[in-house]
Amino acid sequence: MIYFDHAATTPVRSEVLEAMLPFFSEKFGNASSVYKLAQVNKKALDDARAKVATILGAQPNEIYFTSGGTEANNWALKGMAEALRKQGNHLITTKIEHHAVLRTCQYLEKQGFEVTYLDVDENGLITPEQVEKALKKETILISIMYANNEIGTIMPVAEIGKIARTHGVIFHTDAVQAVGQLPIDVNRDQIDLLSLSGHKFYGPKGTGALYVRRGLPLPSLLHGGGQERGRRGGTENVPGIVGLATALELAYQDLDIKTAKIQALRDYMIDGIYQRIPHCRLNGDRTQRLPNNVNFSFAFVEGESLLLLLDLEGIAASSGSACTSGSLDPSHVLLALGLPHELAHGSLRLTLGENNTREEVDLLLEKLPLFVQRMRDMSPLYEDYLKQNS
Amino acid sequence: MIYFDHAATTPVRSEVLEAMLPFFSEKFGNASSVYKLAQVNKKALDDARAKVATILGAQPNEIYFTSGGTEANNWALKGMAEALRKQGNHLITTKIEHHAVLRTCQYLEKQGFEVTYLDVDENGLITPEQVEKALKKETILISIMYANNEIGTIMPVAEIGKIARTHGVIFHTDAVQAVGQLPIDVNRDQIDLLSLSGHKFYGPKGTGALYVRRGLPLPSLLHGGGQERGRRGGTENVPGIVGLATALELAYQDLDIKTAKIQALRDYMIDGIYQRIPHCRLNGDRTQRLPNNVNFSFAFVEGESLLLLLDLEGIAASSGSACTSGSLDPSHVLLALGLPHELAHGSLRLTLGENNTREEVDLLLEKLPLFVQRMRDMSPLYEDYLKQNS
Amino acid sequence: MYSEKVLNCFMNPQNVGEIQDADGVGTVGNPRCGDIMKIYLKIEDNIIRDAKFKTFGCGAAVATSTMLTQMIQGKSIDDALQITNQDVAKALDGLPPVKMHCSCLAEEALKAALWDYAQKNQLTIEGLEPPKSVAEEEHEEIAE
Amino acid sequence: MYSEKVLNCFMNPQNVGEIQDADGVGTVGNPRCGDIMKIYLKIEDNIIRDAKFKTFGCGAAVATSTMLTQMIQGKSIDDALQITNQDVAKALDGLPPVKMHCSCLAEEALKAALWDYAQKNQLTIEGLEPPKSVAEEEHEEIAE
Ligand SMILES: Cc1ncc(COP(=O)(O)O)c(C=O)c1O
Ligand SMILES: Cc1ncc(COP(=O)(O)O)c(C=O)c1O
Repeated sequence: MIYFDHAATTPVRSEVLEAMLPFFSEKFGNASSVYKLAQVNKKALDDARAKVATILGAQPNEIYFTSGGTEANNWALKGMAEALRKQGNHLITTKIEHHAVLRTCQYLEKQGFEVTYLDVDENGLITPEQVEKALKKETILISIMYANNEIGTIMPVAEIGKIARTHGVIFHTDAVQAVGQLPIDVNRDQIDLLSLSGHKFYGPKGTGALYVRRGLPLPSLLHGGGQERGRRGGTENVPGIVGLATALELAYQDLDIKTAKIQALRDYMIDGIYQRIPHCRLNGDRTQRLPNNVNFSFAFVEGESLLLLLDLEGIAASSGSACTSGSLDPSHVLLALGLPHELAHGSLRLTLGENNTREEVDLLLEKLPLFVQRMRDMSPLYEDYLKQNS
Repeated sequence: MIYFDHAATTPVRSEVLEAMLPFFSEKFGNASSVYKLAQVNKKALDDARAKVATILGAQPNEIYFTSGGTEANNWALKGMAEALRKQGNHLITTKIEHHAVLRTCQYLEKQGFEVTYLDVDENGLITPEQVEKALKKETILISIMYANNEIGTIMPVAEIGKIARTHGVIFHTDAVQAVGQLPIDVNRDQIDLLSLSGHKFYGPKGTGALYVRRGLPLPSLLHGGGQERGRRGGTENVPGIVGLATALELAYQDLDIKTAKIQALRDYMIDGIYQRIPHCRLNGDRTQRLPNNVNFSFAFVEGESLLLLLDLEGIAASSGSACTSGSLDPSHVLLALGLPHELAHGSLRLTLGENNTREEVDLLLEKLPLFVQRMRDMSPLYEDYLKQNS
Repeated sequence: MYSEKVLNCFMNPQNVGEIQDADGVGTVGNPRCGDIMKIYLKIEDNIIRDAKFKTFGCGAAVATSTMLTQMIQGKSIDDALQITNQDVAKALDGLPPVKMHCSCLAEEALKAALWDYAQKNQLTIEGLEPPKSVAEEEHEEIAE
Repeated sequence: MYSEKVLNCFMNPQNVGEIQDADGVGTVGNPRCGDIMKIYLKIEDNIIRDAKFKTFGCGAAVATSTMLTQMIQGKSIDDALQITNQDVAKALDGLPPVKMHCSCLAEEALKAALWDYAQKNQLTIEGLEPPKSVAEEEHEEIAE
């Protein structure tokens, strides 16, 4: 099996699983209990929190563990909106956020908030000036993703952070795709809230964290016991949290070397596809791009059919984002780039991981042109195109 | 180590961990992806959902996986309140709910809802009549726990369900402590929403589920991708969900036999404590009680000091509930029983599990009287008592 | 998520192609929904002698196109019109719920092709209504 | 969560008990907060000759009682008054944040006992204020 879908999820690294294992059945105590059994767990939690904080350039007491990126995003947006409602009701985000942000914004609109969804250019980028222009005196929150999950575009986060700080507006970033791949520093980038998700960097599913700058009045999203310093109820998922922190630490070990390798493979793949397949388009900026992301649209061809052909050849990839592949809507991200519907339906996302090899990419480059041609031969759109151009 | 704190959390059963393991690193796909790798995960999810449904007497499409009991409770209460706001703004609950329900109710009060907190009697029970009396035409939701986490009292759920149904009011029950110990049937008991949590029945932490009767208009709490039939965003925690379902199934294997054993041990412990220690009180109803729960107040003695002494002897127990043990407040549950503050502070909860033995209980019965006496000898309250009665 | 039969029909599609002197051609769907199906029919003596298709779409769309064109070969027009989308889906051992619309598309494409045949030959075919939109959408120009 | 020292003072408490003919007795805390501390002092020539305690409370309360009574033995009243709750906590290698109030209780109990001594002997002790409430709360009757 060749796995080119690391943006959807990643396998748990063996060192990570090993770090988690003792906490399932042996050191299983409730981290909030007083007895010794539980102190091991409390310590494991503290260590994990410290590790995550270090990686982000934050303080341990600014890290809150959640059940994933989705909860972190929901919490940041709904929480700040609730807390700052008296100061204003306007939020700024982009058209290409993950659904965990977009649908939360839509929910907030129903609660009386006004949301500006910034347009992106044809490469999936926004400019800091767009953010500045969108600011109003009612603006209470800017939520702009660090890097896009479909097309890999990296947003100008530091500049946005600066604008937000200058205007006294809170800045949240969904860094679910960036964390583990890009060096992050919440102070350098003047980020006030940051979401991350464990399973995107070889950690366990169902784990995540929200960085909350000290002093921010973020109310709870999950009310309950006094866990997470009273801000997030629920018995702590100790094995999961230990796994997340271990995975995060490992992700940033030799990051430069890993990035160089993956990026070279990415560029090899992009060049190879361009050379071998006519009528195609790389989606997302060529350079402001995650090191592991390749996303192409192939004219006249629908994306899922390519996925199926690749799958039958043992190659796992995706079209649009994993969580919407059950739906029939074309990617809102690709539509936001200005792509016509056929192309928005015809995209293929290939996201690389540490263990992918050149041989695997070579196999893809051998098969993909055949598959695209095969689907084109079946396509009434291609037929039309050939007739018009003959 | 003797572990008498199964109400706080339980170790993951070895069969459960075994069932989970393949899904971390090997079958790690995103359950929402289209390729084959992910189909294994989708099937694992479907199987898990079917298992949970069977145990509860529900349909698979009525089960939604969450990150724990806290999320399930928050979702049920906030979701139904939001959905039914136009019909009314009144909720009914009890004074002895878990904080995940109580604090959510307090949050809803701030949002303009009115909440009736029913009193309990000195044994921690409410009567169906109390519920019926509390109903108003604005009542939209009754949320009453199946069994209490501190004192083990089992509420008259079936009767409450009947009243709710008769009056067309939605009925939610926090069954986090009941599931795994008591036979549950959402149809028999006319329950509309039911919360459960994996780590209370030898499943993994950070997993839970909400049963939602078909047709209920429950909006999302976590907005995001289309997971859980569009109602709960977030990449599915496949290993966790598989673990939860496996643990649940195992919990209900030979339940009668296990219950008989644990209950006998519980009664042995209760009788032993009563025989050996004067000035003590069993908290919670003697018969309408979870098979594994023992909760005593010892006059003149503060609870944490007993915990410490037990801990130093290798016996893990709790005082109040685990999640609030970091706080200084006396148990709201014990106060609701009408206990004076000294007794509310002096409680010891011992909750049994499948693997506890009579020898372990014997050791407790040997040590506990000494420890209680030791603390009494140090207590100014005991001094006063002796003086008054000499 | 797909049955073996669907995968099989997708991997080994039958009747792909054009019929140059088709007696009826029907195109349904639009790029917005991600599926376009075009069916060509050769009809003689009220009998469908040949059927071919071109499809832009997902695996289910290709599979239903294959299945439908196979099912109608050699059938009379009246018999072909009896075939419902359910029949096509059933012949494929079922389709995932989100893909059921592909089978509808196939049924509609057939009807559109028969309507085209009827129009060209000024016939009235019992029970056949004009298709809601015969490729009413403009296909946006596709850039490289 | 507790330091070794706290655990040690809890497990091996020193100076537990009453002083029958105490020169000063102070009780602070109340059952609502879960801690009651009672300190007995034997004072001669302005020197604390003996100190004992009874405490209803958590591990930290017992440990701070032990530590405080040890620290003040043999000290002059003035020196004893210099001891702050921070000193007691420090001598225990620290206390968890939620337990810091136990050390305050110890400081207050000492002051209450000294106040009682001053009252009984009609003395004025520099810097000593009347305790906010000497066991002002009624202890509810404890039923079996
Ligand atoms: C009755 C009850 N409800 C809810 C919860 C919360 O469950 P969790 O900690 O899994 O979120 C618990 C346990 O902590 C509980 O005992
Ligand atoms: C950019 C982005 N945000 C949020 C999420 C949601 O994370 P999770 O599925 O862990 O809840 C994802 C991935 O699914 C993502 O790619």
